Amino acid sequence: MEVIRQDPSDFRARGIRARDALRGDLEGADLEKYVEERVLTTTLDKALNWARGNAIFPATFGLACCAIEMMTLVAGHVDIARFGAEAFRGSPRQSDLMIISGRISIKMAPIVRRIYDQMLEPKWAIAMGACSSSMGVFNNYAIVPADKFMPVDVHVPGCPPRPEAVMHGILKLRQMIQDDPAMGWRDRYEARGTEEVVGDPAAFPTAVNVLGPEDTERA
Amino acid sequence: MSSVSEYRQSEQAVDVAEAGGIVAQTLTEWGGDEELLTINLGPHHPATHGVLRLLTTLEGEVIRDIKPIIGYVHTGIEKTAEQKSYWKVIPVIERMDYLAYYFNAMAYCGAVETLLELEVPKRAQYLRVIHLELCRIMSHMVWLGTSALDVGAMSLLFYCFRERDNILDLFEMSSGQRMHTRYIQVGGVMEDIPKGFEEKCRAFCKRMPKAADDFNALLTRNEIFLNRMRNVTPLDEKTLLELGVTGPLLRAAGNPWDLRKAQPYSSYDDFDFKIPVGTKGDNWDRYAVRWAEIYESVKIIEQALDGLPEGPHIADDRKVVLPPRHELATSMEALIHHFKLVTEGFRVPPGEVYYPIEGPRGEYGCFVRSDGSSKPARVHMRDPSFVNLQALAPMVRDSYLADLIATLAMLDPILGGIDR
Amino acid sequence: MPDATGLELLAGELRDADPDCVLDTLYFRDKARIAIRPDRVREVLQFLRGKGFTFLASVHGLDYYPEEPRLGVQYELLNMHDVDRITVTLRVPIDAPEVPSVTPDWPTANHQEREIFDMFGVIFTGHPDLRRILMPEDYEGHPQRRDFPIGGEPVLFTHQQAHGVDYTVGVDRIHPGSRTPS
Amino acid sequence: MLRSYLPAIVFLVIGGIIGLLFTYANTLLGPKPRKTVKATYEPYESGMPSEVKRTFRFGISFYMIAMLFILFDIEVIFLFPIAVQLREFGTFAMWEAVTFIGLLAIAFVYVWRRGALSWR
Repeated sequence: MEVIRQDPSDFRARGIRARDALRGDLEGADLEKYVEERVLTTTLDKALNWARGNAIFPATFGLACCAIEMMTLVAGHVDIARFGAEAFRGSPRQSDLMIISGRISIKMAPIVRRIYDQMLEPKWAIAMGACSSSMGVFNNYAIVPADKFMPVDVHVPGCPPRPEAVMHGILKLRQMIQDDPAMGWRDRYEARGTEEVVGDPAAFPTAVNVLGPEDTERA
Repeated sequence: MSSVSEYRQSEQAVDVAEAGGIVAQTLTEWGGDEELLTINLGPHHPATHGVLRLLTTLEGEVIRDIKPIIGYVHTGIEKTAEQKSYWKVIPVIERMDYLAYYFNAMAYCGAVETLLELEVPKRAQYLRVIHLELCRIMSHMVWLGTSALDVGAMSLLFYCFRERDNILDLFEMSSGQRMHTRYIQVGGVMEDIPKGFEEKCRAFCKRMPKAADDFNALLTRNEIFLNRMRNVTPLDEKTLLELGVTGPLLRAAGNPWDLRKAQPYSSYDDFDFKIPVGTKGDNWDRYAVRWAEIYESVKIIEQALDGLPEGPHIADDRKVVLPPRHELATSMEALIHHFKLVTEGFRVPPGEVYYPIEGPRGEYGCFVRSDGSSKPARVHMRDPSFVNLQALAPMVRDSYLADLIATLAMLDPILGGIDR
Repeated sequence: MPDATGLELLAGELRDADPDCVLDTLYFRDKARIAIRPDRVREVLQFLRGKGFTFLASVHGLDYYPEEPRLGVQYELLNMHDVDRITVTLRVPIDAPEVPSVTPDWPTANHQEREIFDMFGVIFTGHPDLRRILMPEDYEGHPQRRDFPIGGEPVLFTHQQAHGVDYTVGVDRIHPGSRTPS
Repeated sequence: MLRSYLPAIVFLVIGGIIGLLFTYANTLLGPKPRKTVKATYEPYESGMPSEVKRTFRFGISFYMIAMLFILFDIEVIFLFPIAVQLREFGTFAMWEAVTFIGLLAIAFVYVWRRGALSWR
């Protein structure tokens, strides 16, 4: 899928070769080179990721102030319809990107995790704003950063981030999807339990162990 | 008889007790042939305007009982505010009701200024009024856009958010940030408005009424919108007053209570504007009251711009207000004041104050208790959505599920303010 | 606002109706405030309703941490007819935090009393549905009491940590600056 | 004799293949989920654990509304062939369609008058 930039110096020559090819009197190495430049060769995976990257369906997941800025993403000034991401789906079954826009309280954390689990593969997560990325302004008993209980692919800073910043986050995610989908927060799903905890984990009484052992079993 | 499990039984204790016509209804009374379904219009729902969980008991399409369960975006803001010095509390307080951030800051600063007995200069009061009314229009724009979306008129979202972006450009011009601008400071406003602000603001005031006419033309003669709004879930004024409802919901029922007129603050009595009041208190009146308020706010902004007095944009009591930057280079006292304010913050005489103002959703009352130190001992924001949400149950009992969605849109709850 | 004399008249009438219910009256920043005994709150509010204060704007809780009795509840009353506001306050100790609920007379206090119970632990007797409203149902402790730690994560300076320098502000250890002098 | 049915059979085969292709496209092309969680298979009830039992019986009114919708919706499908070939059939087909719609209109008025359309 790589785009090969050609230098315009031999523009005239390429025009003549194209005319010969049309007339059918181009053979041998020239014909070989001519065809090779024209045909896009790609792998099935790359083609799929190209399609996935350009048609991301975000799930409407507005928690707090960032949700208002997420709505402006869809409105006129900054329009992510240009990148195919404006179809905000209501249910997690039909969406493949969760933009966690707002602060996640300890009462909401299990629900965010359950909805992320109910989304179908392939799925990604953007932590929009400082509160979901890192507890933001409120470092207190009631807030849980998204990284504590689910794998997040792109963190968009800001409180609330400008709509252009979230659009840049979505474009960065599209680039990640097309280049190397496996790349992501510690190989995507094996992420739980690998948060960097300095010293013994028991030192953080507020670490929310959202999923008890009985909730998960290997596929 | 009903398929309500033990988990749901524990959730459904009797709700509001028998008082003034609100009959306490328990589930077992409805015999009915149909099975009762208890379902969550839960925290993650496109029509709940935030993370509000409505435990609704449905008999077919008719709602028999509804129980709002909140707390899903509880951020412990009031506890965080007790850990910060007075002037650092403003960014935290502004993130409570995230569509009326100027009003949160205004209520808090009003309370602290009352405690300090600090007099705000006239120009600062006018600038505050301009930004408060712009914020009210912006809040009504988001309400109108999302409510029309809930009822099905999708195009309105794009028009309303276009107007909202114009307002946010003005906010960005005067304070540098689109939302949570921290423009209102204890003692006045952060900075004076830049050169081009007045022209852009007047241009906006000229364009806004025409835009509001278009929005109304889109909706008032629309058969679907009329059927969804007219005579739908009315609630009389007596019940609303008992439930402590204020703001457009109360004015829609006919009670013209508006703190800008009743208890004028920040020189609101210099402007003449009218208070739109409804008659029946149904969904249509709630829409019409908020829609008419947009014109009144534009009128206030224009009068405030015309009568903008000269003078300082912030009080000059150096014990409370940071000295201007250029003075730091020259005078030593300014440097000492600056250092003292930035490190420890200003001390407030001990006492308790409740300072109510009129926001887009009702009465925002900020209660501040100070114990003489540089950190507030208790900050509580009486949020109108928190109290107005109690009126949802009497409104939508025995009405259709579709009317619940329209009523919730007209109630305009902001969950950040409810859960604080 | 009922001015100072108006407040005293009101308090006087209250004392005639019920001798020992009014503990103290205060006129601060031209705002009237009456401190009452906790178990008389329903009668006082009904009396003030008769006087024209028909709108209960707000009910909020307080924690006067160093002073006793610790937990306070305040009722903001509003007289819409002649634009008057008055505050009724009461104080309860932490070991006997019972306050009669005013929800039967004023339905607006329903959620607000539940929030005070959730945040401060004041038990409102006679409340139709006293459960936690903001915190999860099974949460222990009342977060907004002043001796409840603010929680949250200590700041992780991983680099400094590795070199034995601890900049971490002990979040559960009360930061010296935040102790409020009584 | 079989030859005359050949196009129909080919049409059915291709339709079947495309149908199956779409149903299993996701398992063929989509990434394999390495780890599944119990919540993935639970019904989605806006984020909460769902309590609605499989045995829940919906009210009669839903069934009534569904039947009425199907009744008056099939009417449109019958009009498609007429609409496509109206020029060849001439006015006879047009009158036939009008009577067809008229009959159903009578049924519609009856149902409306009886109040089956309004939700009980």
